[in-house]
Amino acid sequence: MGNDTSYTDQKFEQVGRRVKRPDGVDKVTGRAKYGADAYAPGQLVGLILRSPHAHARIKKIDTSKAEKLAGVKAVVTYDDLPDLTGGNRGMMDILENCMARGRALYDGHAVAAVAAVDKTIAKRALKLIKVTYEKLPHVTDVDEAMEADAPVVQDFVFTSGVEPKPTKPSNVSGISQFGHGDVDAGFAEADVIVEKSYKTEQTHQGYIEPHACLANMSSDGSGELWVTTQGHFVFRNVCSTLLGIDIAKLKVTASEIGGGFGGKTHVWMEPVALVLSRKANRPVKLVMTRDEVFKASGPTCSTSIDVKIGAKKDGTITAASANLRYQNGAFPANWGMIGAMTAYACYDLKNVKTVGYDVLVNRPKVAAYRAPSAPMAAFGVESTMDLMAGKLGMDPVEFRIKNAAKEGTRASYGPVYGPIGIGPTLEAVKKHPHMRAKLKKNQGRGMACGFWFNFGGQTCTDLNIGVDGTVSLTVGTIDVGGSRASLSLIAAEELGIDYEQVKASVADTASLGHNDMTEGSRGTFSSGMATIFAARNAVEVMKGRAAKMWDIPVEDVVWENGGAKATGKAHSNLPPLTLKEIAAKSPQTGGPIAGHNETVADNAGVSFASHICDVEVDPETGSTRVIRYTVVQDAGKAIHPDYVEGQFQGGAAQGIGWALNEEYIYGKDGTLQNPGFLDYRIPVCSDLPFIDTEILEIPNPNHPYGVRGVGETSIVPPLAAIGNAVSNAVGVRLNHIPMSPPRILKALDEQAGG
Amino acid sequence: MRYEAPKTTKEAATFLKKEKGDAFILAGGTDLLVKMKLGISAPDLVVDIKKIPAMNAINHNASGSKIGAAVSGAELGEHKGLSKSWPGVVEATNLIGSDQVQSRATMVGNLCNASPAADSVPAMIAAGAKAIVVGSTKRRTVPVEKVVTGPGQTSLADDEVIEAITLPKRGKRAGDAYLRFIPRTEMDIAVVSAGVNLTLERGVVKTARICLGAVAPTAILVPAAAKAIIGTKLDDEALDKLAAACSAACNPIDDKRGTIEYRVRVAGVLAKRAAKIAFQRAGGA
Amino acid sequence: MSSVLVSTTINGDPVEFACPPEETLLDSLRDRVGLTGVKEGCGTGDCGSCSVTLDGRLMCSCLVLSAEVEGKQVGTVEGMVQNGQLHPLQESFIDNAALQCGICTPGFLVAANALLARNANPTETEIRYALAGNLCRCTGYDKIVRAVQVASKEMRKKSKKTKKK
Amino acid sequence: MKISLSPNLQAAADGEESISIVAATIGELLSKLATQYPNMSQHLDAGIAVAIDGQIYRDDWGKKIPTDAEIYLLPRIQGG
Repeated sequence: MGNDTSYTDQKFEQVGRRVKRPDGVDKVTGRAKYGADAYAPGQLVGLILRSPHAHARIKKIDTSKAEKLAGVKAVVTYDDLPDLTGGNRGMMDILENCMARGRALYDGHAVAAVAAVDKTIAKRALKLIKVTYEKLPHVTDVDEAMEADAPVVQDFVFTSGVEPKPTKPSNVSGISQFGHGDVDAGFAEADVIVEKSYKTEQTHQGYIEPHACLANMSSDGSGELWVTTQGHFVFRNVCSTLLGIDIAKLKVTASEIGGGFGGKTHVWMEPVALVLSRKANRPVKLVMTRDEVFKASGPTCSTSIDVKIGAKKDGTITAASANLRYQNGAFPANWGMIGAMTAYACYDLKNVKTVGYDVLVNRPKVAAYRAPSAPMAAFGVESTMDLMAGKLGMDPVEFRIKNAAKEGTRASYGPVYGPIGIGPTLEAVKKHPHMRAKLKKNQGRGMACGFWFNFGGQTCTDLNIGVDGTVSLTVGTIDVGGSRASLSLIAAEELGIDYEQVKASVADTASLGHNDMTEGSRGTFSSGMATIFAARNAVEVMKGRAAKMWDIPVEDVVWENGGAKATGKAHSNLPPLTLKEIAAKSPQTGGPIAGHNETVADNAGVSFASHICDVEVDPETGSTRVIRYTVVQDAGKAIHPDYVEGQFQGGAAQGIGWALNEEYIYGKDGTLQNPGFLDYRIPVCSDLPFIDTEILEIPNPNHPYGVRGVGETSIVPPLAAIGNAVSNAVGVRLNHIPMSPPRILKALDEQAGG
Repeated sequence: MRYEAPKTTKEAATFLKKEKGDAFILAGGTDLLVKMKLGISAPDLVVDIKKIPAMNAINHNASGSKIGAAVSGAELGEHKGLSKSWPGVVEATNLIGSDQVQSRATMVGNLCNASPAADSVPAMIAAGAKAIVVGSTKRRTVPVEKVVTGPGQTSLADDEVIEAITLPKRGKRAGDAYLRFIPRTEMDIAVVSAGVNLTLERGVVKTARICLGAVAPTAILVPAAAKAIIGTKLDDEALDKLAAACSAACNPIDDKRGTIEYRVRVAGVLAKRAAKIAFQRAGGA
Repeated sequence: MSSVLVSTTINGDPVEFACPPEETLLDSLRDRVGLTGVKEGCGTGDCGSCSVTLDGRLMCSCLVLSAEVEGKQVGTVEGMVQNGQLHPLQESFIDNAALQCGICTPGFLVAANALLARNANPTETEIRYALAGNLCRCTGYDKIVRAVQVASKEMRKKSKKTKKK
Repeated sequence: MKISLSPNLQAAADGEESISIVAATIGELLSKLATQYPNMSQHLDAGIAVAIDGQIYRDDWGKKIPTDAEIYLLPRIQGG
């Protein structure tokens, strides 16, 4: 520690270049190895048997026939996953989600698993496992789950955050309140009050690569795990805890990751693969099918939200409140709390109050999905903001500018903001030519804002300089969207060498200290910070080596333009030593040259975006097409602009899918009706226009280069931006996401009829 | 499971007849392999018909057209003569799935999968297409609307295979069209669809066949809708009547793809739009 | 269970393997032939990650039985590199940042290559519809479409040059 | 120094909107919080983030707290 993370304005040589990514060739040739691309000698095929019921007591699991089938090497149930959590309920939830313990809590909940010599035998073995279920009442809707007579999903859950402490278990696991001021007084002061309720359906991250791993436990208690993950160190720690393995004895290697978006921050079946391998004493490959991914990994919440905003005639918001009910699946979590924190983060409010309700239902355990919880809250708030602007007769952008948060504003979630980008993104929207483009019949334009916290976290980075002067940069954060390129640019910048001389790679858990997940938009932010300090560390070493080579005091050496320079008149005859020259002599001057840094890279710098969207609605079918889209977002500093734009575009596309077509559809029996890409409709190439981007750079004061996380915020505004555009196109305000054609047509009919 | 790839249709029918377990015909496989993957089907025998010459041919001449059961959507779309005579049928078939699926999917496979939402079927029925059915002992010709009896059900006997689809002779003042509604622009199953085929005489609709998809257990012909436009120049009044007749004929379900209300309403909208296209293609003003 | 023996040509090379009759080409390519550039995203023909060409036609290898490819020509992403040179589409995908996680990239390349083989100068709309069978969740398709546009231009330039020679 | 609490933490501090703790670092602050307000333990287990002049720190006991800084405690959150 002790590294100065303060922002300093500087000219960049490498940072900001649109260089080729180091993993590019591997990925365009099919050589890159993802989760399912590893093979081990003697490997078995693992398969998981899953509950067909939304909620059921498991009375009996008879595995005897499956065990007897030739070619079957292991069959496991929860008996093989004893509780080693020591009373840690959060860990127990993870374990129970990996394998049901007496009760199946959702359609797709794992109840048993097999490992066999091939797929055909493994499939046959699954069919031979006989599970006796007793069906229990279920609930999948968030509002229904809160009703007094709703089936109780988990009997150990008592509502927290209420006084007096409840005596009966409830599906509401927590109630969290945020805000400041006096909203009642604020509403009393208002000239206009707008209130509206909203619903959003459950969506999935929809990464194209299913969960996959290759587990290899040895009889000596050590093991290896190859896995697609957003955080292999965290996976190692979780699996070690759940299975009683020493952390040092479980080596986890992260494969290339085929998309995560938060969904690969949790273990879902990796502990099961390890247990199968331990029992079979052979390597086991476990790969989810697509329907397993939908049913048994972690989608995001469905929600039900009430929003109330009051304003003066001049457009000043006097009070704002929201009740946000978030469904977390079958295990407690605090996604509703986060929704309550983010809801009004864009605005400077005197009186604000939000209450988040976290609710259990018989659906899969919810995981993070890109700026988790924020898009739904923003849908409610930003839709209501447009309604209010309409009532006040104000331009929606001007209305937002008038109320936008700025440096010194107390955020609705508590602290006071430093320099932030909401105002500048709104000003950029106002100036953008998109706002003045002509619209045709049945077309409409909408805009909306979004916020996300961004995180840092534990990070550890190594930088080794080879005798030829090239640099291997070893990081522990998973590269989801091109961070190896960005981090190489940063190392090159610090060392004063060309990007091409740096090669970044992701280390396994045995080769580097702990790194937190790549989540919260932290990959480039935090590993970037550690890379800067590791490089500066290496520079100090090289200055020492140069001093030795010159035989002068190290105090007389400075680092400039990728090399050491001797300062002072006494040394004016010494020509500078390049990094390459110093590296070449390293065996004689003290051995290998390395830089190292470990840090908790907190302070990732909050991020804001404003989006503009044009849609065309077919009033006879309710079909909506996005015809133009613009993202304006603050990146702090764009290290590799291509991949910053890529994050903006990808988030917007996911938001567009969420807004229009994506949803988990549950039947009356509580089973998922659409666990596949055919009926879970993510946007296809022909659904979208080019997505224009404008990168703003308002430096994060707590990063040497001013970097803010950029990965998540772009998914926050689209839901409301599209809702506002639809409203402006055909005059109906949709309060239920997705705005699918039947919902839009129904709204149009109701408008015509009433 | 066994895999067989016979060289004649008769041979294929004989394989089917002899099989005691579950036997399936494999043409493009775009439905069968999905069902196998999802565990809905576990065939004991799969009979690949793509090695049968008669199944791979397209014959198109003045007396009519014949399209082999193994002809893929892509091959159909590349046939200029067919695309000119029956643009509605060809477009409907070409709407099934992606380019990847088009390389494999066939009209007959689409028909025999017996989904109420099959894209090519309403267009074929509107066109008056017939299926040439070959059994282990006899051949017969059946109107396409008689093939599917319900979701996943056909009138074919266990040993029968459809060898080809025939389309009637095409006159000059004739046009067909097919439209479907899907939430995305591609890759979806029809929520509701309409096929229209009509002929004109002196600018007036002389004959018409209108068929709807995804609004009943099978694709349905709607004679009342045809009646609404026969004898008209497809004026707004006729179109409104057509739409009303179509909506009235619907007997849909609520499911993950759409609501009853929605399907009933949009069936009329699509039929209207398809009729306008068919009318224009027939040379109507 | 009796296996079928399949003799086929993959990326120009003769290949023989035995597999169960119900095995898909996708599984055989990955697990028996070692061509793991062919990815399984869904196994039901909805995502295009397993795209290959069969006798020049684009298809999803998850929807083809291995038994069907007897005597045919299979093309995968691994066959796009010719004489150690990246295909212009591969170059363009790297240059234009058309990939993030990269799992869908092999499928997109094979599909885009099939498109450009039959339409050397596609419009944006043609590109978008031709690639509609390939899902990407990272990019919003923006940079993918642009990369195909750039590659198509490059390839037309090259073919003009070779024609002039 | 004044430590402001997010509303959901206030119950554990007898309903107070802010409390007074003198601490030079985040580590000292959290440990004093645990001793002075035993009800905070559930929140500390779930994770508490400390905002110093608007900058949010999740894990950093060594972080120095300037005496004139605005300190705000809020729940720790996850990203995607």
